[in-house]
Amino acid sequence: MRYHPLTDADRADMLARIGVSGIDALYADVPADELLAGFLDLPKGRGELEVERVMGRLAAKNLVAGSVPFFVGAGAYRHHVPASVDHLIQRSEFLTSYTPYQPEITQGTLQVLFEFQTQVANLLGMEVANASMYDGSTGTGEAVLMAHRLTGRRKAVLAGGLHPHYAAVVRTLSEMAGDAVVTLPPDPTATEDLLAAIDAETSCVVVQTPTVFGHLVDLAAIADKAHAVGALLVAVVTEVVALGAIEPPGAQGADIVVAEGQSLGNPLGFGGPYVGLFATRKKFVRQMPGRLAGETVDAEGRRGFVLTLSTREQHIRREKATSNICTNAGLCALAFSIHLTLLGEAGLSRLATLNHQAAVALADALGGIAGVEVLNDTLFNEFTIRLPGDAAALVERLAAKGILAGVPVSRLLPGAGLDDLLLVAVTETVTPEDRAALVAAIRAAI
Amino acid sequence: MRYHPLTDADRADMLARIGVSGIDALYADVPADELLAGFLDLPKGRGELEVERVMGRLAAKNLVAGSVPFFVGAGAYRHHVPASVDHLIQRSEFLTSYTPYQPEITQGTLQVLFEFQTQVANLLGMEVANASMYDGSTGTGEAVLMAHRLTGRRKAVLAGGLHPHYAAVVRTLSEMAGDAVVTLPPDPTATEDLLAAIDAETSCVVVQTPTVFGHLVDLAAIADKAHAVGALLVAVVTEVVALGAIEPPGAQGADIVVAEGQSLGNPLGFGGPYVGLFATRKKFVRQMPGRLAGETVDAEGRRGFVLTLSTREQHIRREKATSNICTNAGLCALAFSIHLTLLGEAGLSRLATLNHQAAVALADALGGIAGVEVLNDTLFNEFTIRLPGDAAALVERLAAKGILAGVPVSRLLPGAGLDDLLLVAVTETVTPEDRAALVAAIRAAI
Amino acid sequence: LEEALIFEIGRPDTSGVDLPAPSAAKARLGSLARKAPLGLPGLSEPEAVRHYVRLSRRNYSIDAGLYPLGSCTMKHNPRLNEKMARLAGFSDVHPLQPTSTVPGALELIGEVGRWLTELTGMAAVAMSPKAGAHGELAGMMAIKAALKARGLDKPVVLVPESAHGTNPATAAAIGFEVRAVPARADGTVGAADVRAAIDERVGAIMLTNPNTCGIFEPEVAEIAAAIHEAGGYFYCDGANFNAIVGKVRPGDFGVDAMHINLHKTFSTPHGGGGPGAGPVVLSERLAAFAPLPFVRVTDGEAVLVENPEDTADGETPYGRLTAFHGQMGMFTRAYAYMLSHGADGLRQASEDAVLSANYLRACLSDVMTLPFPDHPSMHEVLFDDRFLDGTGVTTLDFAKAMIDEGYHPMTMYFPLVVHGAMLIEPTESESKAALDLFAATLRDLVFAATGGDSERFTGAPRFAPRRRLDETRAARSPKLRWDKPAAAE
Amino acid sequence: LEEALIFEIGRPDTSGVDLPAPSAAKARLGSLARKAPLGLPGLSEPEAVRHYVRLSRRNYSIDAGLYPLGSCTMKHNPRLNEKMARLAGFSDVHPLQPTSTVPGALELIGEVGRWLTELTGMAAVAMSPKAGAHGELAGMMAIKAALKARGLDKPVVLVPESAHGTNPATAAAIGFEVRAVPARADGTVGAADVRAAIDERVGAIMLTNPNTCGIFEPEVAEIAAAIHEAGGYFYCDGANFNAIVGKVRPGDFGVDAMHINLHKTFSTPHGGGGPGAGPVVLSERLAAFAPLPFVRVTDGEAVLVENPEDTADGETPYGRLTAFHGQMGMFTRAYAYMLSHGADGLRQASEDAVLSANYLRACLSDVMTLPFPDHPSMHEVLFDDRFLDGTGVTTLDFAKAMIDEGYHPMTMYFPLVVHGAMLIEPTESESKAALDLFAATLRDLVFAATGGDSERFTGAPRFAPRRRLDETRAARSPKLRWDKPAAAE
Repeated sequence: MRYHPLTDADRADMLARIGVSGIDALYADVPADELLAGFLDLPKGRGELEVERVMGRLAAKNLVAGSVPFFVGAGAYRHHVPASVDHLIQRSEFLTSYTPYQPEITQGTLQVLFEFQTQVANLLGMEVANASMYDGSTGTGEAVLMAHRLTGRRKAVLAGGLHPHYAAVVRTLSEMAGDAVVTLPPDPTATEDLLAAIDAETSCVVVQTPTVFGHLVDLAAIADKAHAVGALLVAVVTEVVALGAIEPPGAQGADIVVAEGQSLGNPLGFGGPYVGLFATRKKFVRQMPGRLAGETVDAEGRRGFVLTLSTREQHIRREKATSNICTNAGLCALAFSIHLTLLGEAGLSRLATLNHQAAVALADALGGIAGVEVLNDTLFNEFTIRLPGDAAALVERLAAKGILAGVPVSRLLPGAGLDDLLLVAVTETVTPEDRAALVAAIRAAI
Repeated sequence: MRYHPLTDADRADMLARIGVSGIDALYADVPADELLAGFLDLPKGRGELEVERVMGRLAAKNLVAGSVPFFVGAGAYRHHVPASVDHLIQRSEFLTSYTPYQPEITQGTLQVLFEFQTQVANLLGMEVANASMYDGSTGTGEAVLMAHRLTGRRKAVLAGGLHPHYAAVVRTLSEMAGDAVVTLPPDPTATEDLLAAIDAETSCVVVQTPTVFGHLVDLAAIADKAHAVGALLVAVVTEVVALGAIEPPGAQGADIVVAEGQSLGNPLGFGGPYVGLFATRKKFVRQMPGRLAGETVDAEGRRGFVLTLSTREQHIRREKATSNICTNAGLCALAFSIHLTLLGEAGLSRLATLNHQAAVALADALGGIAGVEVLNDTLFNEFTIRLPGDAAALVERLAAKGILAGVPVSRLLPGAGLDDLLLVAVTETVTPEDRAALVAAIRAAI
Repeated sequence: LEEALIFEIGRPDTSGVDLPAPSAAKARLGSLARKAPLGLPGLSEPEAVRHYVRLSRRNYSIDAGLYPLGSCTMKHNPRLNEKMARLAGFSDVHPLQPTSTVPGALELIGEVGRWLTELTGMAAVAMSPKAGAHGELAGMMAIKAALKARGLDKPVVLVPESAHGTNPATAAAIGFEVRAVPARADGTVGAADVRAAIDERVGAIMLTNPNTCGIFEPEVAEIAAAIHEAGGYFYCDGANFNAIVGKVRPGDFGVDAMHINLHKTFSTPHGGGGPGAGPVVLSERLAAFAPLPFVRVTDGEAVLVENPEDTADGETPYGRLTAFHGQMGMFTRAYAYMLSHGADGLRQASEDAVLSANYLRACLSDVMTLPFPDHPSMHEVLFDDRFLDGTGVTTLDFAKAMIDEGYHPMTMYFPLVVHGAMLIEPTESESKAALDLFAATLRDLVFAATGGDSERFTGAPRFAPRRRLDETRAARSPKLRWDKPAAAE
Repeated sequence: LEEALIFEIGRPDTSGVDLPAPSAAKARLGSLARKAPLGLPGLSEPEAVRHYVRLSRRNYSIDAGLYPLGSCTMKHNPRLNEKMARLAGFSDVHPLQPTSTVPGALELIGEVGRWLTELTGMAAVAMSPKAGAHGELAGMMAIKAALKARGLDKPVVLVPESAHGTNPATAAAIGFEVRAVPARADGTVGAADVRAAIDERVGAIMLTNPNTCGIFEPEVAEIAAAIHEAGGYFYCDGANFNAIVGKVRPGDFGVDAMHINLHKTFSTPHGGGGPGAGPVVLSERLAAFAPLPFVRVTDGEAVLVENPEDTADGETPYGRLTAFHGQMGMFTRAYAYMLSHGADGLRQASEDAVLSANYLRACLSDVMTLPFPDHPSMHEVLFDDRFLDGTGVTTLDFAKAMIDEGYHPMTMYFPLVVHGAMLIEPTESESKAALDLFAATLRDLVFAATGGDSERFTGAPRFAPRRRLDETRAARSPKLRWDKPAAAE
């Protein structure tokens, strides 16, 4: 087997050195009747060529986003990633290194994490960030738990614009832990009265901006109300490219900001792996979950980096840890950081503007179709339209014609009576021809 | 521009430091009327996304070998290359390093070349090999020149089984240098009397095995005749995988062996870059063209490698150099060497056997079609068939149906009266289904 | 050579990405258009490539050397897997595309699940957990949901002292009380001790098997029986599954839930700390409680079940763990690994891992001290620091001295049940020559330590990008981000 | 750490490639089936990956640092180009597929050719040469063919003393006689000297412009006129074309043939010594003689001309240079580079390269010695070793000391017309900060040398994978391959 360096002769020598007659002697603690006699009912090993054939056939069954006009978003966005990003993250020294427990020989990973933390904090407008979470949704769950710890309260309020999957993740975790969650109804028109839902038992209010329906949210008033009653504002961003164009949540009073970082550096990948961004105020840092890289010096006084504040973590505090999370999304965080370094402030701003202008142009064009209503006054690169019929059915029809038109709200909120709503996302990878194709197809289909 | 680190502010500072008012002051030696005023009639720069679109469209116009039943060979072969090969050759330290002029900081490249030289020598059955040539065809040209230098004669004899392109390359070089070349007629049936063409004026006889028509050649008798008259035998191999199954030319008396190394580690790539292998006897090494890595020691006595015997080369000997070649095919040689290291002797033998058996099976099947004649008694993974009509036309018809059936001999030898001959190659990447498809298609088409 | 931070070399107006100029179209950002700069430096592409290449060269990696981190399983990461993960049909599909456009992706998830359940002898699998600890959470949630569905108030979870810290942290995170089970002198957990700890309030036990001392728990079947008899569930931490794949099935020794670290057992890259993937396999007793979303395969057709509305009879998912369907990019890598190995290769991998660990044990046990000599090791061998007694050399010093010999140290100070633990896991990816050289190097170090050359250890590392780093200082006055230095006027 | 040779660690029966077992079918190899083992070692994949990763870490590279090798043009290699070259539509097509199945590939070759002729102001291009020296050969062959076609017996080629060694080697290889033209004291070639060297036997001149001293030949147009008046041709070595792209066109100063090193000017990777690509552009006077194969573009359609039978009126190719159509993989990379830069970016690249070289010159000329101070430098600046006089430090020592500072040395002892030449080419890929640091480091070294610290130089390098290597020994008793050591009994 190509991955196994030991030869049969090596194996015999090694068994002899150990002083046993066969490999099963080393499995002596396994009850004899449980030791499998033959092979399991699975195929035998295959060469690369055969594996590529099997997997190539599976891959070929899927409709590739880049091969069609593509408007699917709702928490994952198709952006162009520079070729150097994928090249660099495949460097052996990044790809095949472990969590940097031995800082003297993992300064590469540690400096990247330190830079990542600073980039994330600046991007979100916060003071400190951790070295990444699994993704935005689990990060949101962790943010709620952190708010509980900080406030001593156990009731979270989830805005109606929060991604339904994120809300579900928070609810699952909270229900299991016995905490309370108030989930406001879906808010496709951005008209809910969130302030009224915040009371003196509220540990935190969780608000996404842009919302899952694409509306931009002015967080300042929400932060004021939350703070007035001793609660925290948790802001959620699922499309970080928006932060090239809009005020960062930190500047609007958020106490914890969670974001999905996939848009930078990471492919759609059918949902993962992604990278969660997590930032907060400096005074809350010891209640923040996740890994942290910090600056220090070595025995010769040179600057260096280490994992730090690990006393918060499960391998020291066990059942009193801030969370059970053991790893971060190292390689995805690296991809994010490289992409953001390549963009820089000027590039991110321009990228955001291109996204926004393309989305506005498409919203205007779709709004011009008789029977189609655009629900957004404000938007970044995604918006909601009301169709004269079932959105999911339309999406299927267009998919059959080679256009991926967006996410029907019923996919995220079945049974919510929102079956005529469609989320439409537009990034820099969408061409004017793609947009025209969508407009024509919808016009023809309804 | 993303590749240019200098900002306009940097440029202004630098011009000030130099003490000139503008960049064109540095072009003062260019006659003013020749300095271009505006931009040339070419497009402006584009981002990655746009470049990928342009090139993706061009790429999509070509019929990809791996997407169809594929039987094209005649000097370039489609083998499966392990994924680790392409990963490793893209390591920054290999990809973006120069010719190892500073051996202390290029031991990586130098050790690879030393290992490559040994692998090549062993594979070809020779004593020493150089650090690679551009490709097999130019290497053949260099071999003839080397034979001229060694024998003091200037007449090469080219066997009728030599790839017509290789023969053309030798003729071009020889005609320009005023040397003589005798090219025997094409020999699709392996019946020529090569020995008769060798005389006392012959510097070398150039014999390919397997021939371009796929026949294996017993070199021993040719070597004997050549040596008897003071000529050298130059053996040419265009499919090195064959050497996993057949006697190496070195064991049959060849004095110089040239091979195309593309089959290992390198993609078809529409013809290049490939890698030429070049090996000879130790006593001829100072007349061998090309770079050489050699072993030595450093100031502390540790083993190390350097480029050596450079006194043969053009940067020292100028017009008396062994050849004008300045670079080798470094990265392609690296790919070759890694692939061969992964295969090892056992893997190469098995790979050769798989190729051979698949080719034999297809030859038998095609030979079973009424009107089709297989011209080969012996073969490795390629053979020649005679069709009842024009082979090129058949290839076109099958290509339109999504089968790439092989190389019509008329493509290589137009006007030679061999328009009914087709070269068919089979490697391990061809499935039994592919072979069946070809048989059925030819049966249906004739 | 030092490498500055991007904040020290970057410029806000420099970009390594060329984008077309936007038009002057009107924005629809309401009052929320950004007002202030963010403070994000940019680098041109050549600068960025050089920065990250240089940083990478300060990392140790499997590709560059033996990486014997016990319990972390640093085995070879095949490049084929990276290539397969990048096929556009997997990497460039959106989790919310119509499922009719992604049958191959769903089929792959179903296939990986089938391999996992077959290899573990379990009934079902939840694919969406994002890492091992997340899989633990998913499994323990399933147990909690099952207890609730059966109307049982059993809020206590037994956790052996030798458990990985995530076990108690996970149990606590979802409101279980943690009760410790002592370890026995031979490094294993006794069925009698477990029985003694069980009362009516105990709903589950979390056990790692092979355990964190590198031993297959000989009484695991009795322990499973004990917890089952008490109406509870057996959570098995699958971190060390790689020792027994194809040799014994966790389902056969009574496991109800077990997460699988795809990055350990099935070799998806560790990437400097992630991403991982932690599918959790479930027994018949827990299968109904698998969280959303999951892939249901019926008659060869893979269907994605995303919402409670989509469930079939008998499916009672307890909720959703994460936004989408799991770590697809890791599934593709793991599947390539599974197909490449096959049933035969996977068993061989386990056997070679165990063989290599025991070989190192045989090569070293005369000079290093084994806390638990009575059981064979599985895929990792645990030493303690008694052999360093009186040398003035600590486990940490010993580890740092290994760096100077060109090796990544083994796992130190874990598991906690042993003083000065050193846990060595060579994996199946090392040649015998590499193992021999490693053993010889360790022997030399031991002789140096016992021979009085303590300076070689306390001053280590010397031949690394950094000398010993001051971790205390980092924790005492945390500096967690770069700040613009005050202008030096 | 040392890294053994594959022959020392590999085994003939080990393979890192899994292949299905062959059947027992009968072979058709006649009497030629292989009889003896070849002696090829195999490594498993983990061992092979580690071997090559470790070896790579002993290389210097552009990605890791400034690489100021004059005349070699070590500029940034964009990764986009690597990605484009690997598109299956380019990498997985066969050169002998029916041309009807590869229109995109032919179009790309045509497009690269169009850019090259437009940028150089020439009439035609031969794309098939495999590297710069091969392009030289192709160009000089075209000149020889043209002389022959015109019935002229002009067997002499003028080559300046400062030329790269490939120039005389190329001319000699195809039977030309080489006649040297002296260099002037200011580092340039004088039109008067050229006129003086021309007689009726002179058929061509080979000139590098910008020349090997880094100077644009001020009298190049007069030189071209002189050779044209004599009925000869002007071959321009295009090695330094990267200084003038978009600034001036070789066709405008009278060039008849010029090869273009795609790896220098258009940034295809150097790869440790290749592969390169050396298309040669030809003037109207030589266009008819372009070798086979070539791509003819008519009305936007690209046609491959492979054989004399396919030629059109007026096409008189002199033969074939190589088996197939040229270095396609390099064309795709160069085309991605061209499209990315555009006309504006290419000119900027030239200007930045020239600016950076002159900036270094300004930063260093007070402490190092300029042999030719009277002309501005182009993309590279030439120093000589007069500043080391009396220090006991040679140019070679100085170069090796740069290694200890983390830099690849500049080109040394070339061109030969200057004693102890040091030719520095920073390229356009370096930031100002990188140039400043480099200049400061060189200044420090100069002060160390002139300050008497010669040991720092003669003992260098100290901080490299190897100390100074014994090149004399390597050449005197060449060891060019590994041989099995005699058994040590």
